[in-house]
Amino acid sequence: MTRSTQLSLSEAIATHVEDGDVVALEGFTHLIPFAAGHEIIRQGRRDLTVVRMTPDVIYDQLIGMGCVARMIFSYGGNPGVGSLHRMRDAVENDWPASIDLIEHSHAGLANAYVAGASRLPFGVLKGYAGTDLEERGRQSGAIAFVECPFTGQRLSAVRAINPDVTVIHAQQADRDGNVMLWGLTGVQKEAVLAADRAIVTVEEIVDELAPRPHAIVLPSWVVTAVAHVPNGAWPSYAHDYSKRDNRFYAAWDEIARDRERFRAWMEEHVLSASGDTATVGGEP
Amino acid sequence: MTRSTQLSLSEAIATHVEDGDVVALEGFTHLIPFAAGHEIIRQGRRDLTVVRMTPDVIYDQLIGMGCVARMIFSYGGNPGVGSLHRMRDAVENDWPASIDLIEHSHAGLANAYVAGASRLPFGVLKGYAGTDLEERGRQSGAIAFVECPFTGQRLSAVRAINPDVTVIHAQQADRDGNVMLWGLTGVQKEAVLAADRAIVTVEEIVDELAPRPHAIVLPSWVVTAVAHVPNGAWPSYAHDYSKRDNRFYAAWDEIARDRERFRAWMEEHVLSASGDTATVGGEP
Amino acid sequence: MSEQRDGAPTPEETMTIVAAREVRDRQVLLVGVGPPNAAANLARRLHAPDCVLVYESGAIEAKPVRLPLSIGDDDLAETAAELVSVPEMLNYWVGAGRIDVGFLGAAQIDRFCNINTTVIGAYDDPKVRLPGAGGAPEIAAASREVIVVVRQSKRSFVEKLDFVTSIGHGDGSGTRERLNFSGAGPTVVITDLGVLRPGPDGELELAAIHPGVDVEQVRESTGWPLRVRDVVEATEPPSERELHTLREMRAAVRSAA
Amino acid sequence: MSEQRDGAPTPEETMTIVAAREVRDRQVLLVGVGPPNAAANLARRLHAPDCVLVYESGAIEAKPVRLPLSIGDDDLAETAAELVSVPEMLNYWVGAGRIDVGFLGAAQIDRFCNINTTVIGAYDDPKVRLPGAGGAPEIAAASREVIVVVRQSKRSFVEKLDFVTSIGHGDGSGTRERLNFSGAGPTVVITDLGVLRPGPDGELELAAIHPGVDVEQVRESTGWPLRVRDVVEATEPPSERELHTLREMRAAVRSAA
Repeated sequence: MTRSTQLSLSEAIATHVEDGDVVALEGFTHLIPFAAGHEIIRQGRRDLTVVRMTPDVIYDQLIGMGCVARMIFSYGGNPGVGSLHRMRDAVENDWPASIDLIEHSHAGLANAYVAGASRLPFGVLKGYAGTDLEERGRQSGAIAFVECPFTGQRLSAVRAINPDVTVIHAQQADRDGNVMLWGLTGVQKEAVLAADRAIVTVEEIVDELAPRPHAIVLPSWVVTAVAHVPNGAWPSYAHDYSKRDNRFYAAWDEIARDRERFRAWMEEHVLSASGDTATVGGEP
Repeated sequence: MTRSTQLSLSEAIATHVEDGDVVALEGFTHLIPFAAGHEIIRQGRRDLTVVRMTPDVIYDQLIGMGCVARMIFSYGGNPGVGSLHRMRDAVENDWPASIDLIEHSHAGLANAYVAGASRLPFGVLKGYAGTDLEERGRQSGAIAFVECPFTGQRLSAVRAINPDVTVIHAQQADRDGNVMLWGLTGVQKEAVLAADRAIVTVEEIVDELAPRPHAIVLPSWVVTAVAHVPNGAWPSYAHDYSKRDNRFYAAWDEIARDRERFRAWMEEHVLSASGDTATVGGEP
Repeated sequence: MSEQRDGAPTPEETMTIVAAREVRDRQVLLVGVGPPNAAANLARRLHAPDCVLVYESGAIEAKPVRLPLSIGDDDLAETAAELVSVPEMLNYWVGAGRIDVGFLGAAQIDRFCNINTTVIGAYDDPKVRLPGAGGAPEIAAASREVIVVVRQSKRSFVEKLDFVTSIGHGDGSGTRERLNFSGAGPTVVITDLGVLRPGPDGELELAAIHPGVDVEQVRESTGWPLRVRDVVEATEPPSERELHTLREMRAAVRSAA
Repeated sequence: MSEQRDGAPTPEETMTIVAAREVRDRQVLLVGVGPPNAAANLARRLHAPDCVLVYESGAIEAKPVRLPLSIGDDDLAETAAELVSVPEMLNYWVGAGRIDVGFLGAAQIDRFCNINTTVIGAYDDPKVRLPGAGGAPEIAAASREVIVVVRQSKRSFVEKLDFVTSIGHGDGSGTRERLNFSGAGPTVVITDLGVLRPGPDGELELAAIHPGVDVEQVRESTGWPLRVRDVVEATEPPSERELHTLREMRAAVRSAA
């Protein structure tokens, strides 16, 4: 086993995220790795296949900045607000470029990660039957039928997802590179274990990870790189470290509606920022 | 939803375990529900299909007392000691009666519970290929082949297990019947969620379940009955409440080797005991 | 979200309050964002104090003090009886059929309660790209009942969906049974105009109209020839208590945000 | 378990110590009960302080102070970096191939390292009913390497297994590749007589003999015509330190039990 290395965020992205990679930035409504996404944008990665259950504002930004060739997802909205306008502009008007979509339900994508983490080629679920998602998924090769060998029941299979690199944000790492996250931990364990490489940004480096309720620990030897990025989830949040910036999520609706305003915001707050700290409080 | 009812152990078994039921008493190397097993023996249940990853001494006792018609399992040894002599006597010599065996690997049985908890008809895994377990499982209808619809890879499928009743032992329940267990939590969540009914014996009834590390909570509405049985896991243990009685596990080897000695032990320590408290410290 | 602080209920407020009334105490509710979230939390503050709120983010028996703005609010994590991973939530809880009532919204709905939340227009060249499925297909398939909350218009109540994201009652010929769905499917559709319920074949029938709405208006807001029950009930107007509680709940969110 | 407190090593002690020597530092070990447990914990106390112990019961990076008597000891739970459920352990950790070295025992082993832990005799009318598979089939399939620890005799080293519980190298014709197994399979078999390693086709070859054992004795304890390497090494005798550490470890368990 090889333990993870502590790197700066810019080094971690430069070393472990390449053009054309399948990249999952996970965090379900909590601990979304925004700072790492911004560094991917700053380093100008292209032709990425990005995977996320809820693309959220972070993938709206990656898409609008032209990093994305294809997106695998299950819910592409601005939670509690409405549309992701940059995603819509790419899909509806090919701006700044067209993107391919492979879409799942939450259960479909979660089980694709579970299969990936188990190193199985597919996962099984009951959903999809009768929907156009199933039809589309069959065309894209993401969804298929499978028959229960015991009951003959027809179920849905989803192709496993094994990202080249998964990026997550966590509350803590210790000096050996073990990682702990807590609160709503979403699908992060599966996304990390399904990937070839895993980058974790953390709020804090601590001497010891004290066991606590509702926490998961990812041992150092399933993590590739740890980067210390306080507030690296903004405008999402890190339970016990920060609050979700609901105002920014609402404000993003206006920023992202307009191509020029979007570009200007990204220029000011992301492109001209340092590569190793989080963008925080960038509301205009 | 219906919340669980607090019953005495004897009421819980009398009400919810019937002759001929598929019964899972789970607890992987920890929190094994011995007291509940003893009450099933005292109440003279017959023709049970018993399910457990590690039958352990508790199923050795159920088998030796003639409660069992069939056993679904993955490892039938006395952990750290050797054989389960009552299980061997039943299989090798049909004493006190013959039992059918359906056997899995740990991964096979765990995934059969996972499928059961998900209400899917089967689970998928990579193991079994090439073994005689696969061949036996195909004959008994527990194991089958399934082909990955994406890669064509041949995998193993296991038939879901949905017990009529699952019985577990936990550290705490609150007055609403919510249950908390911690430490090594094994496959108990899956076994409870796969079952039609769930009985939980607990060390303690508390006013409030305080969140703690490595704990799982089973909400009252997935539990049927809670019975307060301190030490209900003896000679297994309940983390933070008791220690595993390693001496008894070693002593069991001698007790169970001999039919008469086994009967005498059961008579003295189980059959003649009260139905509502645990058998503890019954080493001869 | 309504900005009304006092005065008569807005159509959106009536819709939310009528949806809340459909919740019975001690039910297990799967709650998303938007009107369903408001309806479930309103019911919990009114007649269903012991209903159990489950959020797809992994919070089981959350007891949020404030109306959550997203399903990932830290308030949900802090007040939940248990937190589970997202795969566990979707497999062991939602998919396994442990939800009594799932709430769904819709961009388009058809007469058999099938739902589109994916695209308006052609999939490959959409007029409007919508967020997509989320948890809706499994909620629709596996929850014991589904309550749909959607504003009614010819644009949303359509003859034919542009995309079938989630199955309600299929084509009305026993689709759910054929597909092995364990839940009953949509049992009620609540709009800003009235209440529709599926008939024996699963086709929606107008069952009640809200105060100030007439049947003709509902017909005109429906993209197919609407079935109307012989007796159409009049929705009980929102009470002072219902309206006050809803507005207080929302005001608390706005002041905190 | 040996009751020896001082004096020369027993064959069982030599077997355990030689097994411990196969462990390299920083490897991830899946540990069961019996000799593998002793070997892994011995290696950790000697030359592999940073090896990672994983137990099927769900303990990851356990650092037991005492030699565990069962894989469910509370000491494992209390010292582990993480505890996971049994299904997660088997699917995400063992099945996914995250184990560097799996240790297996055997009631019967054949020349291609296939293993029987299920029955002696006919399955339906067995002479001896053994415990069964446990985690062995997946450990054998998915671990990067497998170390088999087993006492050698004609009863255990057999021409043909009574039951194939776990696959080693199949029939020696590329079975593992055909079955899509991700791990290399058994790379060494350590007995109380010597060390056997598979040749290029997977058939076991005698590679080393322990002190006081000769090649003929090993042949006579093998139920098939044993391949013997041109150069058979002599096992380095257990050192004072190895023997002392093993005995101390076991004495601590006995006094605590």
